[in-house]
Amino acid sequence: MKRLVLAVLAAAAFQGAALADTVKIGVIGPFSGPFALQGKNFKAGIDAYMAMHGTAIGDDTVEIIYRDVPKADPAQSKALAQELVVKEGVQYLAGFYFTPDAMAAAPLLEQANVPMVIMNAATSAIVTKSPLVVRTSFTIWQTVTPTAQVAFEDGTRKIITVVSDYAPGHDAEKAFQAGFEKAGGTIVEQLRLPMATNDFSPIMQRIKDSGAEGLFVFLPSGPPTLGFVKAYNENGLNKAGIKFYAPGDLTQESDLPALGDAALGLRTTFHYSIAHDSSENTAFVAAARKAIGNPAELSFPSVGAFDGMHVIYKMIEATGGEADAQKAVDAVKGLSWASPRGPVSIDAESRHITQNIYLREVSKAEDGSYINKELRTFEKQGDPGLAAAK
Amino acid sequence: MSPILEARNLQKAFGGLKVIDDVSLRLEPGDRVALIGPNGAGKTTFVNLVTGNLRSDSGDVLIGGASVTHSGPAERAHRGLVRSFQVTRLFQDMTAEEHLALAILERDGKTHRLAGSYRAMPQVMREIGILLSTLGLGTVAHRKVREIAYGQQRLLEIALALALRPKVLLLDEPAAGVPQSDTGRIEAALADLPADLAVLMIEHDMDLVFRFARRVVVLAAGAIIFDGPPQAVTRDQRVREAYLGSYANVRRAH
Amino acid sequence: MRAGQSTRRVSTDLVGIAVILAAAGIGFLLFPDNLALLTRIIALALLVLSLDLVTGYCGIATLGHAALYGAGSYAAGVAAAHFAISDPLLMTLAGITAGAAAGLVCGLVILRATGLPQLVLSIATVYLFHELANKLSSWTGGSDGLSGISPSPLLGLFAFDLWGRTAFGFGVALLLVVFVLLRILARSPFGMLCRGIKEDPLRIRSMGASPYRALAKMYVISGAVAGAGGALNAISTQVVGLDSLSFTLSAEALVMLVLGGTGSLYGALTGTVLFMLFADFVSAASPFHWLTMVGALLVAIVLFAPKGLYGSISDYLARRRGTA
Amino acid sequence: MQSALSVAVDALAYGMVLFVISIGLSVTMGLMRVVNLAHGAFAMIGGYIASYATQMLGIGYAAAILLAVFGTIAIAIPIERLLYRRIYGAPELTQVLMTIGITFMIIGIANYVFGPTLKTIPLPGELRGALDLGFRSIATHRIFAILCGLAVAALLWFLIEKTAFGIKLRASVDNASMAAALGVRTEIIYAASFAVAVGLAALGGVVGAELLPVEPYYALRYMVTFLVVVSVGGAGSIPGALVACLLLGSIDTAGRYWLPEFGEFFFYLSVIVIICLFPRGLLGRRA
Repeated sequence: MKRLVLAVLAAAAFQGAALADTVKIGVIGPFSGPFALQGKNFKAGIDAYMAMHGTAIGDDTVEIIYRDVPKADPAQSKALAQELVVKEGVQYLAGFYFTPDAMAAAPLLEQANVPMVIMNAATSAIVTKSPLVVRTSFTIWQTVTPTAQVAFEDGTRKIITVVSDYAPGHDAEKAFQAGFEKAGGTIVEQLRLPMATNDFSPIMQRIKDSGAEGLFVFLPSGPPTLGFVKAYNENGLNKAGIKFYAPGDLTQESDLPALGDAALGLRTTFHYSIAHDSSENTAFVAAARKAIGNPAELSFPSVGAFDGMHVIYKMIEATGGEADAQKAVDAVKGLSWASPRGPVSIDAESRHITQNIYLREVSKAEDGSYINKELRTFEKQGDPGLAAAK
Repeated sequence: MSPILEARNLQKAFGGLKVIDDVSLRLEPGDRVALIGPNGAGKTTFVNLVTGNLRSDSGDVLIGGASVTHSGPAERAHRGLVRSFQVTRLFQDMTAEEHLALAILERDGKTHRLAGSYRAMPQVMREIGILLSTLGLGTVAHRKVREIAYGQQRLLEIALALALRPKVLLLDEPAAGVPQSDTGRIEAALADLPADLAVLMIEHDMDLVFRFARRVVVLAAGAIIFDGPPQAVTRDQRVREAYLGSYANVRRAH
Repeated sequence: MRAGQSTRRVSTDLVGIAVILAAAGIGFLLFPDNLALLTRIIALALLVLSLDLVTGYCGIATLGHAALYGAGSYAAGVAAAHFAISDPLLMTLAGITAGAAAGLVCGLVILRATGLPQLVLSIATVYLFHELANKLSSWTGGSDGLSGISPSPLLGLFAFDLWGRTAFGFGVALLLVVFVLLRILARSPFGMLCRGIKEDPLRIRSMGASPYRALAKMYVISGAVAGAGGALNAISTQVVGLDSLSFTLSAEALVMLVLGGTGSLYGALTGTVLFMLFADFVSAASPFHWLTMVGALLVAIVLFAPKGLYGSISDYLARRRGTA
Repeated sequence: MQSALSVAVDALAYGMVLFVISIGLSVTMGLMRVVNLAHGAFAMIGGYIASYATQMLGIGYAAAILLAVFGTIAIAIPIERLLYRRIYGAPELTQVLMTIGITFMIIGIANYVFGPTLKTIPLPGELRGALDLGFRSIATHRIFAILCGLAVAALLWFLIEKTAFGIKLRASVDNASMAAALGVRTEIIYAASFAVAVGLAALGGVVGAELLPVEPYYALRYMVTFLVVVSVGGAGSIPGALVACLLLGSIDTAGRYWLPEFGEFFFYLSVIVIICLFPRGLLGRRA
């Protein structure tokens, strides 16, 4: 027993010594379970960044420690965040695919003197939970608001909204409604569907019966997306001219092969398309595809992770590798750079990313693969969600 | 004397098959009745109807003059109708002592207590001690049922029934499957049953029936064909035809 | 003989308390930086103990037990976030009360059937609870989770800090209290009645007892225990998510219980600790194969240690003692 | 009126898809008395095989279905020999654990072999269109699913009620030792009916893939749905399963049409009410 305690103490001491020139970043995400693909994208984005920019910043070496929270599980997320901070001595917490997981870890930050860089979780309010939270992904409000504008400018005046009955769905519903009604359109009906909806035919019937000229939809990616898009085609809604509006979650690149031709022509708004045409993106996609292994699995969380790493690198530079969370966060307020998704910056007040939102259309690339082809750019979009919540 | 248990015109059919056809029976305090009949006569079904383990299609059951036709077995047990089971149905992981404690506590309405132990209740312990020694189970008090001999399990079954302080006791083949060496104990236990208790015993062993019963009821094909003193039963022509004839002949041949 | 037995019982209780304290102490020494994880294990251990009360002691198969845990979690969380009841003891009380109430509701429904339909009823109830929490998002925060829970210092003295020492200490104390109470319950007249019901409900009925009533009561007690675990979860995590009343958590709790062995408090505790350590280890080592490994573990348990690890080992020891 | 009719059509189509997938589970649960939570996993294996066969090997749809059914049986038989055989007659809890364990392993392996993305099974041209019913149109593959369901129900009923195999199966279930004494080789009967159940699962996995797309977590995602169908119908009863599927399909579809927000609520509440009223299922066998 005594020897055991000694061993533990020795290990702790060794860790302390190693801390001097290693900056550890703890990344929490879903690396197993039904959402493992998204976690894989986190890792691909991070690996791509480190492959392109090295692991050394000045004298310091960056080390990533991954922790797995397979599903939204705040208790586990908090436990792991605490372990990362206290035991592993990480200077930065990053990742967070689900909102509740980020919410659970946020109260730790100040006491731990650790900034948090959110690489996905998309509920507006997270950044208000601690002044040490920075987000490099997007919010639902941010990606959805331009959809409303697109719909209105198409000449669509009556819309039915269809969302999954969970917090992001509610956000999407509200954001679209706010934007669309402000433009002068009418929401004729609002449907909230249970998460576990397998058969969308009755919904399609309901949409037809509502007399709407277009539909706005937000669903979690994966099987529901596929079911919805198929039902939309099979029930003749596209033939009936009922227009389809959605944010890009619905046509994320990793789902496109399964959606196949059924998705062709669908227009969505989002902050990132893998087909974005820029030299930064070409380099990023090459590195990220190499990191993820199967190119078909690359999707939007990777770019949130990539830019998250950029922010963290800047923070480390600013603090010289010392643990000073406030200084680190202050250093990236207002930071702007050329991301693979286009020009972006960190809003100094909200600490959320300001970025372009693109209108894209699912099309076939020359090599026969399906892509989100960018049609139109809404420049420098902030997060309207925070203002709406006030 | 008023009957303590009365079954009135009980009927029960499974599918189209009438198993119990208009059976009535009265038991008075102190009765010692044996219910006999060939296999498949409906004896066990009848007992199940009386105890409420089965619901009758028609007819009534009364305990102490009050109808319990629509009550379940638990309610009937609380009113003093207690049975033993044909195939031993004891709790394999409990000790003999725990069995009796459970029965006594349930009888006294104390099984819903969340704390304490029967060991701290002198009244209960004394009663357990008396029951165990009456039935000669003192040596196995702390053994789990799965570890004790079959004959002793049958004795425990009787002790368990007595612990509920029944007014009517239904014994389903109390001596079945018990080795010859242990039947004496069981018979002694039966002989010692409280005098004012009404007992209805289903039994195949006619020696036991003749020694125990003061009245014999014969059930055949779901109906009572004889109800009278034991001495008369072997002489009854219908009984002989239905069942006992062959048995009586075999006995004489020995 | 009798006196000897009761002292032996009390001494096994003391051994149990000592074992829990020792395990907590070792955990504290070995993982001083992982206290949140240890606290989480304790909260889940309470859930698994509570499940053991109905599954192990009463023989009810349920895949919906997280409903009770989640009810406790949300009650404690809502009390703190909406009613400014931030005293951890009062929050725990809220959790226990809500857990017991949820236990009553679930019990009355689940006990209506047996076997497979019972299993399905339990699943349906946990989904209903889940949907309810999702629907009442103005109270529960829906799928974003209920945040804004900040428990005040325990007894006014110990603040809930980053290192999670207070939460851990509180959890250990809670677990000890529950453990002792459950030991008392297990050998109370009521505990004996439930053991009887598990083996032969028909027999119990002919002894005059109503299994339905007794089992419903056990469900309420079980709900109180699960609710205590849920409250601990809310207090230590300070966020309550929908996962706390999910089918998945229910299934995991069942797996933990059977891993350790049903029908014994030690089995429940062993199972929880081993499963969580296994999960922590394997998911850190290779998250990609974690599910396959858990599956293999389950199959191995069924094949080689059908009574669970604790059950099989104590059986083995008892046999050895028997032959020696 | 028209919308009611339309909902009825959707309910029928959805119910029949549920039926095709769940009926195999009803066989294992009702006749073999095994709570087989891995049923969905076998359906998923069928889906994967069909997807691989059509996408990678370029095999036609009909051949892919056959390949899926027999391929899944080939995979399942060793599992039955090694694992399931040990839990026949075991307590439910044991069966639940074993089959959840098997499900987890299959999910993990599927994830490793095929990756986490959705897989599709392209339909042949004949099934791609839609049929005009006058008041609305219905996708041809749904009509195909309905026909499959009816065919499966009829064949299974014939197999169990009218053939020598069915008699032996029912005898083995009612009294295994007696059946064995009469010369029925119960082990083979059990293995054969397990194969039938798994084959049906695979068929359902392929035919239902348009509604329940194939991905590694298929096996867990729909596990509860299948269980609910079987226990509402009454394990082991083919007409029961059919009635349950149509009833639950109607409740689900109607709920989603008129009250989508409370669809899930509605569904599970009805399940609770039905089971409380019929603890053995709508048409369950007497215990």
